[in-house]
Amino acid sequence: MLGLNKKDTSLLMFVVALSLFAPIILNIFPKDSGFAFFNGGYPDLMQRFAIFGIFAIGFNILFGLTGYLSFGHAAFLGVGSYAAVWMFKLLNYNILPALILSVVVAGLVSVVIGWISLRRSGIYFSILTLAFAQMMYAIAYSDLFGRWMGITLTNGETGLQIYNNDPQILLGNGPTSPHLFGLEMGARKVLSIGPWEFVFPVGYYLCAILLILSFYLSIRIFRSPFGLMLRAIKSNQTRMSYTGLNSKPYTLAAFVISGMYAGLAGGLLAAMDPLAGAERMYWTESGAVVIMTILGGVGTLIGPILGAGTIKYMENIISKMNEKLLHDWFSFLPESLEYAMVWLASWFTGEGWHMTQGVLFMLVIIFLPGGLVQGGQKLASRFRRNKADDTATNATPAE
Amino acid sequence: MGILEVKNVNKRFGGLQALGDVNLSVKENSCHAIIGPNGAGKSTLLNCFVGKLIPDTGSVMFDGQSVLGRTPYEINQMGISRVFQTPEIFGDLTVLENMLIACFAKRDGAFRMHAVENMHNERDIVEKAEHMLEEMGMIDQKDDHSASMSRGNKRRLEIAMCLSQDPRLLLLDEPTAGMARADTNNTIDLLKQIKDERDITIAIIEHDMHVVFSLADRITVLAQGTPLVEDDPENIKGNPKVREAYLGEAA
Amino acid sequence: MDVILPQILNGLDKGSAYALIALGLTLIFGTLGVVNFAHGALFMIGAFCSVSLSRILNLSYVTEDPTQTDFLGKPLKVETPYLEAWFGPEFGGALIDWSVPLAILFSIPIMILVGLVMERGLIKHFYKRPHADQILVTFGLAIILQELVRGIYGANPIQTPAPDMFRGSIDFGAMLGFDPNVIIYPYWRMIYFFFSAVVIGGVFAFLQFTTFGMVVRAGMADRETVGLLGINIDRRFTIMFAIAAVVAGWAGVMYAPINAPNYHMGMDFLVLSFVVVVVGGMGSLPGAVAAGFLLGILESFASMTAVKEILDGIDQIIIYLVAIIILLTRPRGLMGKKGVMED
Amino acid sequence: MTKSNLTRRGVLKSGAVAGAGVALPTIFTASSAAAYTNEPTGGTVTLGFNVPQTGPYAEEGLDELRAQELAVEHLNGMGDGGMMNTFSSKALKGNGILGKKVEFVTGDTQTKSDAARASAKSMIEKDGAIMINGGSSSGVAIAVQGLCQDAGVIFMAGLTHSNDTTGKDKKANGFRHFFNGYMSGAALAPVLAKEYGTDRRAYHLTADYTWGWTQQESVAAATEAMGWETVNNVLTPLAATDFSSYITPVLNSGADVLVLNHYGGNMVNSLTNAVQFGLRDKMVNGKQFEIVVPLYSELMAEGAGANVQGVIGSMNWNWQLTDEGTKAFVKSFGEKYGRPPSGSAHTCYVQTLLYADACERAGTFNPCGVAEALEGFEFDGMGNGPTLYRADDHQCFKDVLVMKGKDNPANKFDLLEIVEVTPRAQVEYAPDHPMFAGGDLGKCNPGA
Repeated sequence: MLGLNKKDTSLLMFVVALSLFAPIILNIFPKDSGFAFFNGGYPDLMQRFAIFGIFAIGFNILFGLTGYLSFGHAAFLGVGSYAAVWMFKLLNYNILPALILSVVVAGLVSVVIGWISLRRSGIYFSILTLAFAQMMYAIAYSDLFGRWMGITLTNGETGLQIYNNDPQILLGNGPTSPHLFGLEMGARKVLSIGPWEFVFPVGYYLCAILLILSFYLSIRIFRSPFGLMLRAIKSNQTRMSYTGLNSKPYTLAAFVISGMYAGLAGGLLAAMDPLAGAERMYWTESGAVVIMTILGGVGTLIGPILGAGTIKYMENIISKMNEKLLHDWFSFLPESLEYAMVWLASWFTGEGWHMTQGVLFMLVIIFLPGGLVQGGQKLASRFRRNKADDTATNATPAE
Repeated sequence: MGILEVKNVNKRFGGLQALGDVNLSVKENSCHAIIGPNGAGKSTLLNCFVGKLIPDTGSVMFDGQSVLGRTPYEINQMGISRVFQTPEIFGDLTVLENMLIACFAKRDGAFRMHAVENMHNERDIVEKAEHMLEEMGMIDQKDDHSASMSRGNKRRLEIAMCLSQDPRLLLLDEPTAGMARADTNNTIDLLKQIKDERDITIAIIEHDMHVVFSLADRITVLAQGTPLVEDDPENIKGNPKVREAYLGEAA
Repeated sequence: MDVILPQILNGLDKGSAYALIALGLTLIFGTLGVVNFAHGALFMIGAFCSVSLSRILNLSYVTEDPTQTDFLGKPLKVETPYLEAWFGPEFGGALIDWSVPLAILFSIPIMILVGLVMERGLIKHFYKRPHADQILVTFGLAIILQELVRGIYGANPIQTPAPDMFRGSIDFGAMLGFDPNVIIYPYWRMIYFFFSAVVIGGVFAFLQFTTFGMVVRAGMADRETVGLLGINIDRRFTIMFAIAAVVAGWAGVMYAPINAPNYHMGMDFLVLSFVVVVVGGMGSLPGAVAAGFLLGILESFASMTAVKEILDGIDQIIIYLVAIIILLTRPRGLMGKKGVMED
Repeated sequence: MTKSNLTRRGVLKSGAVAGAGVALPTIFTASSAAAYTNEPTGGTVTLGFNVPQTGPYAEEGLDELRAQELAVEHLNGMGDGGMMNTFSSKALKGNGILGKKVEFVTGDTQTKSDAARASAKSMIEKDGAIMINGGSSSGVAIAVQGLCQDAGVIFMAGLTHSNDTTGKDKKANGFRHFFNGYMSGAALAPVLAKEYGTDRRAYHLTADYTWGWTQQESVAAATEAMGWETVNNVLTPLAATDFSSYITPVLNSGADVLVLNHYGGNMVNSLTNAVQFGLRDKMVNGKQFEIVVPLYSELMAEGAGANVQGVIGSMNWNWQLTDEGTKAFVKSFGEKYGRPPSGSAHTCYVQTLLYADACERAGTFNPCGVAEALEGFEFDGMGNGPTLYRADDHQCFKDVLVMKGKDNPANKFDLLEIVEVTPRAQVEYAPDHPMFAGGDLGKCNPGA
């Protein structure tokens, strides 16, 4: 179907189902139950899942296929956000021109950075991309370009936002928050079934549709002759050039495609929340997408989505566990034990969520070099073996 | 006029004269071997043919066009394919995928943005690749991980990739180096078969005299970066200068 | 001259911190082939060795002073360090005052232990893994170490002053015939510079003139061959890792009085030190040191008003700009070896 | 934005339906009776405390969190009531807000606008928070304030000192109790003139982001009005950790005062470096060289340690004040946590009480009602003397403290002393003052 083989089609269908039913899956715990805390089905987080999923999918096209490790991809995300917010400021809140411009601008910037950085390979390439991104971060954070030109371009650390006195030449009587031809991103439907409550936000579904499209496009790229060439670059560049192939434009194309994915993600961030801040371009954010990709499973199709979801869930849910909550949870224990447990747990929750993150990175990398996807495959194969002992199952290559 | 014409090539590395006044002509549809002791400059010379090195002086013409200053992929697109001493294949990919890449490179040139095209629509390419694998007797292994094959099979795959591009000149850099005897003989048979069945020019650098004399129509002996003699295999065998410079040493 | 000279001093000083960290990073990379993102954390642990020792020496018993009250109106609790009680205020106080220099010794066993545990327990298993995996696992470790320090010491910076006699500054300008106050430089920063020069020299001498160093250098060049010679290169590399950890730790110990240590200082230095290593050239020890000083001095120059007038904000981007230019003009940095980390 | 809220009866009923296995699961509700975002329907009301728990301002965030928890305790009638007893408005009864028990959720801003907005959003969207309070930097405050405006909840800013928060970037749903750069300048200038004379040459080092710029502008203007000359203003990167190269040219420039427009880690390091270079021991132009840190906080002073000795700066509030409100707050905070509260803790505590009080007086949680109750509200007993929440820009006007680093601190909480309490009249300014121009409060947004 859709030019995909059976396995890929079912993978795509899985992602489609996951995206469409995320509001239900993520709010699986009844609203008033003790586990409701673990629900992630609120608009902002779901949108972030989808947006960072797109970001990571794009990054994986570069890193997973060609093996070129860019340490500055957040720059394209930031550039995309700035472009989108500028469209809001100049035209109106319609997200379509904003998204188009963010993809285009991110694409152009990635052509320049890619063209220069790809003159080097290995860690030299990584550091070049890092240097470019850090430079762009500094420039955005203090609005250096704006200062050189005597205008406000990024609005410094406050972040670029929309003011009532912005031109917005097409605004008219249109909505005053981001919308797609009148369909406001902030709108949502709420479904209550018994003790459950599910929120279906418009903004999320827009992100989800784009995530599905991005995912579909990435499958097509993975399976295309072009994708094969990219994998060839990762495998053996010498053979590549002696087979008559010029690896440079292939890598550059991959770099630009992944830059455009990042631009789309950045534009979506701004479309969901019309503000663009320089922190989006900081090196830790570039590192985060590397981590998402590796955590999920580098070079696999679905890994980046899983990785992005895991990281964003931890960042948004675990960081909200405060000591009061922990005391509530452990209140069934005798007091001394309760305090001991709370003390122990507080290292990993609330302000200690970074610790949990660090531990997770280490565990996954040490025990599951193929990322969460490999973990899933291991589980699945064990399950299958248990089911039918006589059929020996080979470990499927990570895909 | 040969298909590959090397004229007055000199190359120095610092104080070392790696190549001195090399003149060489490889005739079309022949198998030309370049032999010589270690350090004679064989690999340096080969690297000058494929764009990896640029000689200090002299010219290297392929089919009337200079190859100097061109990149390896441009030279490959001109019709020169190279087989390496240690097989260079795409180890992360399957055997079939290795072949597909070579076939695409032949058809689409050095770069083509076929990013969303479907492999299913590339029936011709796949058939061509599979056909070549069949010819090489590797069709059963087409879905194998190429890095996990034996050295002989890796060599076979590498040659298959080169042949699938229908090169006019095939450069072989010690194709049997480091191989077991059986693998060596298989490779010789394979090369013989290729030579007999195809309109192809082969230039081979080799250490192993058994291989050289099984294949070559013409032999150039390099010593200290300079051609000592160029002649037919029978005459080379009997040439005392060669014996002194090379064979005697090897014996 | 009176404008340039102080900035050269500043640059040397900044450069010595960069160089020390980059030196350790390169040692680990060059010997073990491991990209260690936890190296900044080693620097941070070193700085907290200073903090810890000063805390240990300051361990106090509490007495209540009824004549004074605290902020709640209760009798003020007065803390007297045990050291002052045992050895008298003078000697005890001096010991406390000298806690940073003493921490150089204190940090050796700690850093060696940390280094050994890290190498044997974790890094050893990552020699053959892709660099991206090494980066991620050591980054995870760095986060854990950093969070542990935050849990113990809090997020606020902790002042760890140098001994009394090294506080204050020297008036270089007056010595060189300039007007007074034109070129002043703090004692401790000069000590830091000389300290790092000695450490760097020591590491080079060690690698150059000892058998151990020769084996390690040979191992850096060609690990397999040295292994074939029947030399247990792994054990030597473990020791090398511990040495690199001590070098990073010392950089941190001595840095504590310059800027109050905080738990994220390792991350602050991490990216910069990687840029330094790469600009110097992967695997090249002299390159790392040279790049450290070069970038330190350039950074100082860029922060001069005269330079900032030419391009506003140049001091924020200079390091990265220079890194890009160097990497584009010299493919493997200043002194990098061919083929190292290029794929 | 719409959101349905089911009555308990409705929940039970549909639960019963689902339990009975009758296939009628879809109850889509496009809009509901809710008049505003997160209207509390049960017996509780949820406040969102959004503070930096990780990153450079983590300690400050944790102190804010302590104060916020304390405020919730007092609102719910537990503890000794703290400032509720001294507060001039007596609307709060200690029975929660409008009879509803106060609950709270927390989030980590990481001192990043993005993360702060994400955690604020999760509190609003997931936990039903009706008000967001806290924060430790202006960039974050402005970002979250904008978000609260769009979402239709009240934002009670924590520590934010940039003029822009209630100037260029003011919002109808946002309220700032903390003072700002202009007020710092206005309060400091007379004291500086008195202590150091009117014939001084100042060299500014300024953190290169909006807060730094506005504070530098304010302080330079105020000191210049006193007769000082501004020799130079050098912008320093936020990421800078070592300020030596910015400090070396200072002595050579003919300046005799160094003004450090830095905050947090930047301030700790720049002050430490300045003292290291012996600036304060020097005589320039025949005068003792001095350092000024316009914005002080206790935690920064603790970080800078002995380096703050003799350095003048300003604060919003300090625990050493002797009014009844301060004493009550310090007592209940000190007894619970064993340390005196910081200035940012005070602001967060007061903001929480002010919000609760405004709800009580308005008789509703509707942001528009609450905003109306806060606008033009005059109160006392919260530690800053008689205070006005100005309607024009939602900025509090109150006395400002000028502080100085103590020479012989008795303990680590006792690093600063109060030099002067600058009366409110002296730090007031017109709403259209050029440093605050360009903003538009807009209309209050109740969401829904």
